[in-house]
Amino acid sequence: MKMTVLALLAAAEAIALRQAAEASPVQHVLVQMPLLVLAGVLISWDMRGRRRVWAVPLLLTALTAFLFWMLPRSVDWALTPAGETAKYLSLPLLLGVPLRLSWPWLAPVLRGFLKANVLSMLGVLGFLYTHAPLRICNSYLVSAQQDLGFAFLQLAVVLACIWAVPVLFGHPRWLPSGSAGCSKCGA
Amino acid sequence: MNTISENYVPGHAAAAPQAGAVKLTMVLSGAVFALMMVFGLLMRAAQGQWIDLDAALFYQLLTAHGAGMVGTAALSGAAIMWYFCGRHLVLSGGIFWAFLGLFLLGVVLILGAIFIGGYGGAWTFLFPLPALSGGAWEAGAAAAFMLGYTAIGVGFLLYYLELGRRIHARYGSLVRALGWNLILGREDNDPPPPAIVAAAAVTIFNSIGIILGAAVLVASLVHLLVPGFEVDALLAKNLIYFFGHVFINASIYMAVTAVYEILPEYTGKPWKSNRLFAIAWNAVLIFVMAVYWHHLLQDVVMPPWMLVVGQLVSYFSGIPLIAVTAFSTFLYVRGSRMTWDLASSLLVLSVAGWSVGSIPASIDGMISVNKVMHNTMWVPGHFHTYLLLGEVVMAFGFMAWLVRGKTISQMDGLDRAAFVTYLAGAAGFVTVFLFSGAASIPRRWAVHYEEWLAHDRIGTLFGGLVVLGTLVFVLRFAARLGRREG
Amino acid sequence: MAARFLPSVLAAVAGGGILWLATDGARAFTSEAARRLDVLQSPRKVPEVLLEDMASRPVPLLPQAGEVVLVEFIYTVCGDICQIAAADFAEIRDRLQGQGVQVRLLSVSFDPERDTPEQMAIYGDAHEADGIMWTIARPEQKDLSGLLKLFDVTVIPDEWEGFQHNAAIHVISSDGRFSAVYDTDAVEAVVAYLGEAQP
Amino acid sequence: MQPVVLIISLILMAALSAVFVAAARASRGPAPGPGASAKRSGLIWVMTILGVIVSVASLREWPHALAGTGDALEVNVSGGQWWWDIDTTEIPAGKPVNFNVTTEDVTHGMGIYDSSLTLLTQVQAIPGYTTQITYTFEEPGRYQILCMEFCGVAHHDMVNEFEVIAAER
Repeated sequence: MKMTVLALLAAAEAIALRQAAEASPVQHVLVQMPLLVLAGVLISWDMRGRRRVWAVPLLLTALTAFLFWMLPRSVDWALTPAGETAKYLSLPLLLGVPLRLSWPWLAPVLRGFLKANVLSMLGVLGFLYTHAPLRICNSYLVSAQQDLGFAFLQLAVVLACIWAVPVLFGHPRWLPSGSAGCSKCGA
Repeated sequence: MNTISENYVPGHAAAAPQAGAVKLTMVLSGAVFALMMVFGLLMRAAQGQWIDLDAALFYQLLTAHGAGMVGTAALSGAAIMWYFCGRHLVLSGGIFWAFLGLFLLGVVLILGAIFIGGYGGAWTFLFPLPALSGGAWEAGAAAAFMLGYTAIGVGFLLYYLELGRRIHARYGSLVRALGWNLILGREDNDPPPPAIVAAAAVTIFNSIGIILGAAVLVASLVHLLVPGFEVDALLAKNLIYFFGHVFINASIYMAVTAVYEILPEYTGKPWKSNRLFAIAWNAVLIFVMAVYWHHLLQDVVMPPWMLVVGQLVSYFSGIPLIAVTAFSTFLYVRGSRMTWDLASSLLVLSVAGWSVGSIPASIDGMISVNKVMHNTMWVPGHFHTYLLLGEVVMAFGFMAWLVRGKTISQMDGLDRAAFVTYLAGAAGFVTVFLFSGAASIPRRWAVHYEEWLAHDRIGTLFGGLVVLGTLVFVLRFAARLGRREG
Repeated sequence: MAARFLPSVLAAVAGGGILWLATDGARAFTSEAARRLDVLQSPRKVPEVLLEDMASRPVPLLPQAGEVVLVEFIYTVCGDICQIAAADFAEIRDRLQGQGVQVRLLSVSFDPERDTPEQMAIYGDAHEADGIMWTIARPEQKDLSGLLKLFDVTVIPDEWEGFQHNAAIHVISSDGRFSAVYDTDAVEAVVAYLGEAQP
Repeated sequence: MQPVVLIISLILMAALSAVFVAAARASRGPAPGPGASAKRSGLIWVMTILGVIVSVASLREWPHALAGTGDALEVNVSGGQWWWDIDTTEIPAGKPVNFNVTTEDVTHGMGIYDSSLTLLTQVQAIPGYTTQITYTFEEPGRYQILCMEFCGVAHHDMVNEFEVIAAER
């Protein structure tokens, strides 16, 4: 119940950002779109993807939706009425929900691989959007395109830190759910 | 759970899961090393005008030699580290097979790109050379080459994810596996053994290298596909050298686990992690990532502080190598009454070659020296010292150790001859390179001037000895493997 | 066994197919590339529209008997990038003048409010547009949005009270169809195209 | 400069090799005594101090420093696959020369060689950037520019030359 409310809040916030999204690609791609995905993740939070068989097809669905919305031309299209509807429907339902349902079933190495890929791809996007001499989206100014490139890079750094810190330093001690450490590891 | 590390029986591959996969990898590595050395020999002979090679073919061989050697050094290093981490961790065999499969897929793509597609843009694929070949190759060939790199990168990423995950599971955190408890003087009743410290450090810096390398690879691929998407040449160069430098260094730092784990069997003194050892490896972790700027010392538009860091770190990364790894080797060997068979001789030689090679490297890392040495033969001179006499020798030592029978307690005549031939050949070969560098001969030139031919011809002769020694090492390894299993 | 993998295979095939379609077969990743590809594959009929030129005379947008029209969308107070594009346009004019190719160059303003005939004349003088082979012209306000839609030109206001738009050279072939788009600096390609169109 | 660098390197490399040979031979000798770790600390200190001295000495004067705009001659060099273009063919000796180096296509390396084929100085030519170095020619004569960064199938043919003439007195 709590999650449903949060999901609705996220969706409402995304819709409230309609004007801002038209004005700035950072708002559009890095705030509104993730909020829509978040809405999908939250709405399906308590669902259980029951069968493991479905994990891979669901992941592939999510990946397809992700790659589709990463295309610069899709970002332009999302500002037309048809594209906007597609965006509001597909990001939660074809990306957020399948991601949430498949994630717990994925092998740890695959999860790590996906995370590493996200970092690399954000790097590529940052690389291209900050330096490409051509306009990538017709609907946005070149300066906004560069802002978006730097935002991709900043996001990559933040995500890298969030994902690396627990692996590097272990589960933080100040978090209550931390286990007793490795006292049982001895011979 | 740590009984394996405490109680392994010297002389037996006691806990060697996936030994078959590792042996197969070493056979492949040995074969590719030999083939790439033949490519190198052909290039030296062509420069000496003993054989006639078309310039386009020369640069294709150059590309294959560079990419092939870096890749194979990393492959053999990865197999060695996997083998020894298997003594301390439970590792998934499936991941290793996936790693090996992706690696071979990458090799096929790269060889196809070079010898079918004609790609000859060097292993460094400096932007925008792959897209501007001047008619020598099509964009498709360059793209296939980069896809080959991508496949290899994915394979390595899986390898490190699995390793990192298992280290994390076993030690709770990577910093503990890096020996931070030892450094900070905290109590640790289960300190990480040297192989794990090395594995933790390499996992961290090479994962970062691969993630950044993938970014520049994909950006270059996008540029090949849609030429309008240009990237900044200097930024691309930074990323390429970061990735390339970290990757080739990782291969040595992975292979050195063979020294840590095998030499104790000969000396009878276990190689243990202590405070200094842990500090050295943590320094390496930082240094490896900060030193790549020494490749860019002549790119004067770089911020000066980066070039200064490049020079300083080039020198100071020699300290953990010489004062810790090399010095410890002296201590372990001294008075040990160890048996000098092929494996132990090669492993001690490898530490020597690696340390000695760091000297011309640090000297070239000085900006004022670099001005007259950069991209001369001095550069292959120094890196062949620590690869041909370092990483490759570690791999050959590991191979010799894998197949040494109980009966082989001393080197037999052929082993001894091969060892001497290889050592003499390699030492002569790299010394000629250094002399050539001091004589201002530029590197990567298909056609040499008359004044330089003497260098090339002497180098070719020494190179021939290296190939000879290598063939004996690799063929005997394969034969002994066959005898055991057959 | 096969049933276990079937959903994954289907999802992979469907996903790949969707991305293939969404990029026109991995050929167009940006909307600009998509527009160019679409125009090449299905040239668009250009309606009869009259423009007003620098001397307040009416000028047809459509090609007259056997000629080809090259259209660039501009606004006259545009800064550096448009000036370079205009210089390239002038170069095309110079290259074609000697060849006897029947071609007309049109710089069409998408800011007819501000770009009065006087204003357009200043721009024309700056680039030596003679008003015959190369004319600066503006549409009536009511035709503007239709034209921009037909040519898929997106105009957005920038931070300095000007505009940014996907600048390009648009070719209207002699059959009255908008049939190709070139970069503003693709002088060679445009000259080659016209050489083929009218040998 | 190159012979000095070569000799220093070879001496250090030979010395370190000799230590390894000695260590290998000592495997039959006595085990290391308790003084080993003190020796190691000494080695670390010596290497650190030596490093600081060499670093400060070699960087105190910035190796890439440019001559001021006033008295230096400006020479523009541009490279492309596979040629060098120099806008000045006669350069006076004894006067600092600022080379402004650009490339039209891929990365190249501009290396200046004297008539005995000794590399005097070099700088990379990077797409989209102008790189600058200063060099003062002491001897009149013919000098060559060779490409130092691999740039494709005719990399080794990317050579041009210029003349340094005696300065007017």
